Formats: sequence, C-alpha cells, structure tokens
Amino acid sequence: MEMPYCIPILTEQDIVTARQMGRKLAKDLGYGMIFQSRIATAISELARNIFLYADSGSVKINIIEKEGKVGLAVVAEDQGQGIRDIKKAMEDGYSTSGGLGAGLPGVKRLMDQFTIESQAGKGTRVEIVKWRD
Amino acid sequence: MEMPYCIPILTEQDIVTARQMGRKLAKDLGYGMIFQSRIATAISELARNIFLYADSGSVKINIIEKEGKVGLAVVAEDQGQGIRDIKKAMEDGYSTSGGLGAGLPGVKRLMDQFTIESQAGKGTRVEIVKWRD
Amino acid sequence: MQKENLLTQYQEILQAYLQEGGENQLYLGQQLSKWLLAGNVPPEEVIELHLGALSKKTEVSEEIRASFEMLTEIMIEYGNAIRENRSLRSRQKQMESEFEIAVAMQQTMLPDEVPDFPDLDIGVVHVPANQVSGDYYNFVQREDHAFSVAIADIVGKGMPAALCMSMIKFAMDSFDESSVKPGRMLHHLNRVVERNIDPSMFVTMLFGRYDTMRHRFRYAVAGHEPGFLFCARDEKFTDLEGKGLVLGMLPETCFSEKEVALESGDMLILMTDGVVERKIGTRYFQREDLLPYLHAEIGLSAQEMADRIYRRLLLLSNFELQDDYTMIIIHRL
Amino acid sequence: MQKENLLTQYQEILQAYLQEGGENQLYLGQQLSKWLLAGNVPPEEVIELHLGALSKKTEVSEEIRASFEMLTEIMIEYGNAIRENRSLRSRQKQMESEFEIAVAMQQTMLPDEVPDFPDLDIGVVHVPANQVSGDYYNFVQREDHAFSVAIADIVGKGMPAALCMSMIKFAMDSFDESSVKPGRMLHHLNRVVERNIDPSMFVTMLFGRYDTMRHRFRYAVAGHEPGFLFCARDEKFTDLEGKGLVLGMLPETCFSEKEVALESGDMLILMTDGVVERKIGTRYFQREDLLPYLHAEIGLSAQEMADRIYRRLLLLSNFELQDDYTMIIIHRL
Ligand SMILES: [Mn+2]
Ligand SMILES: [Mn+2]
Ligand SMILES: [Mn+2]
Ligand SMILES: [Mn+2]
Repeated sequence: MEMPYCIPILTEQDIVTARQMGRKLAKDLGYGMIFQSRIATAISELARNIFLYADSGSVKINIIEKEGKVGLAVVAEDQGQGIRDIKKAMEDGYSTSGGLGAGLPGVKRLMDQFTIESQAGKGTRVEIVKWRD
Repeated sequence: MEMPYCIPILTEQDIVTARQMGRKLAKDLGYGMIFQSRIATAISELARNIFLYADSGSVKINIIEKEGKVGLAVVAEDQGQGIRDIKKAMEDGYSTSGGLGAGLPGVKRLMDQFTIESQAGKGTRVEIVKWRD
Repeated sequence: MQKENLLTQYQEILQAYLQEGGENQLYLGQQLSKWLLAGNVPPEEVIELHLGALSKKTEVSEEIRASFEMLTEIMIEYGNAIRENRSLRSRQKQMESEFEIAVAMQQTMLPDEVPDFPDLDIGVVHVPANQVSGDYYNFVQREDHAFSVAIADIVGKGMPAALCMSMIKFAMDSFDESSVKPGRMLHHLNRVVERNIDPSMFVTMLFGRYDTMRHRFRYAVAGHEPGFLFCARDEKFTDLEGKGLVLGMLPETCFSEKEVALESGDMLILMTDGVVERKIGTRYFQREDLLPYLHAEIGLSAQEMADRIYRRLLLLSNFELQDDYTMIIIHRL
Repeated sequence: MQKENLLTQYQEILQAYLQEGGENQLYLGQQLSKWLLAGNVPPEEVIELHLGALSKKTEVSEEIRASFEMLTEIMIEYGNAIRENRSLRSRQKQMESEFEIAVAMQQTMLPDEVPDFPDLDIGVVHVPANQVSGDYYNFVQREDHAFSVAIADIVGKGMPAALCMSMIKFAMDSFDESSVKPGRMLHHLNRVVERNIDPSMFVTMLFGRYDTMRHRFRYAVAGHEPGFLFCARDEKFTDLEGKGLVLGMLPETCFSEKEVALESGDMLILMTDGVVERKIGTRYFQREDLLPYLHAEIGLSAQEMADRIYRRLLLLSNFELQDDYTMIIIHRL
C-alpha cells in the first residue's frame, strides 16, 4: 500500500486542495467525470465539516486494493467536539438543518462504504471508500 | 373570451398534438422555454391518462384573463371509469404506482390552479391554470 | 429497462430531435425521463448522457464541454436530493403500514352492533375525516332493561388520539358498577384522562343511560356538542342541554345529570361537532341549518335516516369531510 | 438569497471556470448548488440558468441550443421528484410529531415510582430501542402487605405496540379483584388481548404478587423470558420457571402459578428478552453469559445494580440496543 496523501484542513483553501487531490487521484485511477466529481463532492463535505466545526483535522486520501479491486479511500479526522447523536446525524432531513454532520447521509449514498466514529469532546473520524467498477 | 382549442384524445398522436398546441399557445403568450415545457408536460400527463384509461375524451386549451392577468387554462375531460379515490390519487407515492390518475400530484405542483372532479363510472374532469407572471 | 438501453434510447431521441425537431421527440423524451427516474439514473448521469449523445451528433467546443463539468458538479447535489427521496418514500411506507394496523385496531374498539330492544330503533354513522379517527362512540349493556351510550370527540388527531381512545374504551369497560350513573362515569373518565394525557389534549363527551322500561334518557355532558330530542307530537327538535367541563382539564370535576322522557315516536339525536362543522363555499354551516336536513328524513328507519343525512351533508360540502363525523339516532317506536 | 442573485452568481462562477478552470470554481459551484436547492430552484431552471450563462460567454450553436430543449423536458420530471421531496418531508415531520406525543403518552403509562416497603429494595431499568417502546412494566398495590408486578414484551413495534400497551395497562387497572391471583390476571389479560388485537400480534408477560409478610413471590408466566431467583446463602441464580402460552394466541388459556420464597439477602430479577438478545461481534450472547454480569454487581443497591448491568451490557454490544430493554430487581434486605 502506498503512503496516503494527507491534507491538513485549516483554511477554506485546504478544502479546495483536498477536493482537487481527490479528483486527480480518481482521474489517475481511470474514473469517469461523474465519479471524479462525486469523490470531490464527498471530500468537500467532510473537509467542510472539519473547517466549520473543528479547530483542526485532516483529510487522507489513499489508493487501496482488495481482492483484485482498486478503489479510493478517504479518511477525514478531527479533534473537534464530536457528534452527539450519530444516529440522528445519519437520518435524512437532519442533513439540511446545517450544523455538524450535515450532508453525511448524502456522502454515504455517494460512496460504496461509509464508517463513522465519534466521541463527544474527542472528535470524529469518517472513512469512505469508492471502488472502481 | 376566445373559443378554446379542442383536441379529442383517441390515439397517442393526439397526445403529441395537444402538447404541441399547449406549447404554441404558451409561446404566443410570451412564456419562456421552461414554462412552455411545463405546460406541455402537464397536458401530456392529462392526455395520457385519457388515452390509457378512458375510451374517449378531450383536451381543451384556452387563453384566459382575470383581473388584468393573462393565463393558460387546460381542461381534460373523459367519459371513463372515473377515479375511485381522488384523495388517494392526489397523494404522493401513488403517482409512481402507475394506473389511472398517476402523475396528478406532479401536474398539480407544476400549475397555479388545479381542480379535479371524478365520478365512478361517469368520467373525470381536470382543470389546470397557469398564470403569466 | 437496462441502463445501457436507456442510454441508447436517449441518444436516438436526441439525435432525431436535433435532425427534425418536433413535439414527437419531446414527448418520447418525457416518457424516457420516467424510465430514467424509475431506473435510478441520477441527474448528474443524465447530464453525462446528454453530453455524450450531443458529441456524437455535432461539434462540441472545449468551452462548452468544460461548462458541463460545472453542471455536473451542481447536479450531484440535486442527485442527493433525489436519492434522499427514495429513502423518505420507504420510511413513509413503513410509517403508513403502522398507521394501517392502528386503524384496524381502532375498528375493533367500536361496538359490533347496536343494542337490540323491541321498541327501540337505533342507527349509527361514524366516518373518520382521515385514516385515524378522533371520534368515538360506545354502547355498554350491563342491565336487562337499560343500556349506556357514550359519544366522544378527542381534541387532537392521529395516533395520539387513537391512544387516548383506547384508554377511554378500557377505562369505560373497567368502570365496575352495574348500574352506571352518567355523572359518575364522566367523573371517573375525567380522572383517567387527566392523569394519563398530555395537558394539551382533552376529550368532549356525552354519556347517557337509556332506561328501556320507563323510556327515560339520563345523561351528563362534558363540553360536548349538544344533541337533539325530537318530539313527535309537535314535530320539534330541542337541544339536549347540559354543561360540564371537557375531560382532562381539571383533576376533580363534577358533572350534573339531566333527564328527558321519550314518548312513542320521539327520537334522540347524538352527534359530534363534525356533523355541524362544514364550510359551504365561503359560508360556515350553522347548527340551526341542520334542522331542515333532520326534518326531511323523518319517517325512515333510524339507520336509513342517519345514512341519508350524512350523504346530503357531504354533498353540501363538496364531498369533503373537515372533521370526523359521528351521529347516533335512537328512535322510540 | 434571491433567485436573481443566484442567477448572477451562477453566471460569475461559470464564466470564471470557463476562463481559468480550476477546483476553486467547482467548489463554489457546489456551495451554490446547496443555495439553489434551498431556494427551491428546480433542476429544469438550472438547465436554463446554465444555457443563459453559457450564451453570454461563448457561441452556442442552434443545434446545441435545441439539445437543451430536450434536456429541459427530461429535467422537468426530475424536478417533479424534487418537488415531491418537499411534501414528503413535511408529511414525515408531521408523522414524527405524532410519534413524539405518543412517546410522551407512553411515558405516563409507566409507574412513577416503585413500591415502598422497609425490608425491600427495588430497582428498575427500562430503555426503548427506538422511540416507541414495546416493553412494559407495572406495579399495582391494592393491599397493605402485598404488591403486584407485571413485566411484558409486546411482539410488534412502534405505534401498534403502543396501542396494545395502553390496552394492557387499562385492562390491568380494571381487574376488579382486591387480591390478585397471577393465573387469573393472565387469564383475564389474555382474553382482552385476544379479543382486541390483530392475530399477528401477541404479548409475553410475567405477572406476580409479592407477599411482603411471608416474603413469597407467586407468579405466572405467558411465554415470557424467565427471570432469576438469587439465593444469597449459596450465591446462586436459578431460573424462575413457568410455562404458559403467550397472550393473544388462544381465547381460553390457563396459566399455572408457581411460588418461591425469599430469605434475607435473596433477590428476584425480572426482565424482557431484550436484556439477553445482543450480538457481540459475530457471536450471539446467551442467557448463561448474563450470570457473571449479575454476580459482579451484587452488594450494590437494587437500582445501582440494574444501572450498572445495563451500562456494561450496552458497552458489550457497542452501544447498540437491538431490542427494548427492561430489568426489575427486587431485593429482600
Ligand atoms: Mn376530533
Ligand atoms: Mn370534532
Ligand atoms: Mn418487543
Ligand atoms: Mn423483546
């Protein structure tokens, strides 16, 4: 496994950098325009949550392989306040309310895999994977 | 008030004719592309319901005026079996089930006014109005 | 239909439209869009489809191609909304099936039949405005020569009203005195409702006991729409008066009892406010407006009379029921 | 944001993107798309917006312009789905608020406090897996030196379970014998459930009467998860055995009674199957696996013990509750 790309998220420009990196890797892997955009969109949501609601955090992007399949894995991690009610944050309708965790159901539906861990006061970790068909 | 255009709906080609007539009148009235398409779409749904589920019926299109406003009114009438449960037919979700009355909630939302009358065994009458802003 | 197939179809329709134009192709396009939606093709893929089909037919400049990248970006968000639509629909389906079971359970709370006495004719119409009813009625017979009747309106709708109704039914069934006194019954029910229900919710009720020997109806009222007594001799309807606080307002409430006597041919008409509350055009129906409709059906059986009044009132308000509707007619033959 | 404003913004973003390209503009595009959605701009209008902005920046051929007519046609149908989304959301909100009221009503059906006797210590933990609980428990005290306890699991979830629960509560309250015999109570409840409930639904229950003079617990079981009796002398837990059909299955069912005696220090542990039913990784938790957790907390007060057991079991299943959870501990001091 290669070393992942890691983008610390401190400013809004870092969100753009993370998007760009995701799009580039997706393109290198041979994803079409839509998948490039979807990955950029998903990274954008995760990075924006860090930018808006956590003091610091990072987005790591990695090319992964499993059982002959190639995919893109993204890990967004922060040391923010954490999401109090993950179940609620993953419900539809909540996503439009704004606030921490907004947009997560949309991200989940864009990807093949989605895992989230969050502890109040300790931070949040979201991992997403999109496999190449 | 002018005499309305009247298109009897017997074949699928009549649906197309009704759409075209609606689009043309909308264009004459100065509606933009989207409103032209929306009116054509709404007429299409109503005419298709007649074509699929009633032996005969017609679509009347009329330019109307009220309190200085100009609009397009469409009346779709048939002598079919009628819609048993209008309330149900106007609920979301039902619209995708196919069958008589499918698509009516969508038509209602596209228009400014929507009235429906239906009697079991006697037929259905839908009237829609779209005002020019 | 396969996605591949949809793609090919879109290409064909678009090419034909670019060649000849015409409403025909637009109509086919609309039909196709339903297949696309049903096939879970999100809008961002429609954009891609479109660009692909367009490129096969005509020259697409670099600039226009680039503009489609922006459009795709925008449409992904719209795609999220449409994907959410699917999950909202399935959640709604589940909730609705719960509602349906609740409705079925509610049905079992209503009495199966009306009391049967040789010199009484009883009719009932009970129609909920929505799936779940907030009106309730009940007949209880514990004595040979008397029965009790309750008619109630739960202020509040849907599921909470259904829960409240089941509570009232069982509180009524549990009242363990063989000869029920209406005032005492309301007193008992008031305590149950007050203790167990959200302060914002309350219940109006008329509860009465009909003595079939003496043909006297003794009743008490808790903020409920007054019924009518029809006097056959002078062909007049008078209000079944009675004052009392609605159930669930105060923990201790007293309900005074009234009594009326029925001669042969006389009738009791009990109802909920849903019978009266209707808008006709821009005008509101009044309680007095009801009288001609009642008069018009006298002479029929109690059930036929109740049915016809319901149908005529429904016609009047253009087949719309704004509130739950319940009417009970008790006719001394 | 105004629609006009959104239009201008889209033009600016698209023009900048066509000029310089770059992720910056795409990011702004994504942000804008959220505003467009929030501003109820349907996808067909986005297409129009796009064509308008594009035409200002570059030459758009007649053919490409015509292709946008087809795209608009398609997008109107997608717009219908998104417009439907709004109405689904508002319907869902309404349904959820009904659920919330029902949940609040359910709360009031649970006893406010546990029975108070000088030589007994009682603790309860009751946690619904979802909003609406299908577990129920109740304490009834009609005699000076005895109280009854019921613990039940309604098979079926959500609103129908809530309705069933209210029925059981009032059927229990209505049982008009001063000294309750557990077998007779289950017999009574079975008839109520059988008569009033959908055949697909049933209820498991343990009902017992604790005599605080003789410290004997007499109970009957209707298909319910067995409880435990903890014997302090030999520090062992034994099952509170008892067989009986679940409530609601057959109209006439008999429930045999069992009796156990408690010495000082002994404990009764009553529960629903939600205490046992949990998956740990890929393995299912077994009833025997519970015993070390019970043993570990002996010595605490009944409430503390119940609380700690709940927390440790919850941790074990990664904070997920697959079923409603109820545990009652009755400790003879
Ligand atoms: Mn009501
Ligand atoms: Mn009412
Ligand atoms: Mn259960
Ligand atoms: Mn259970």
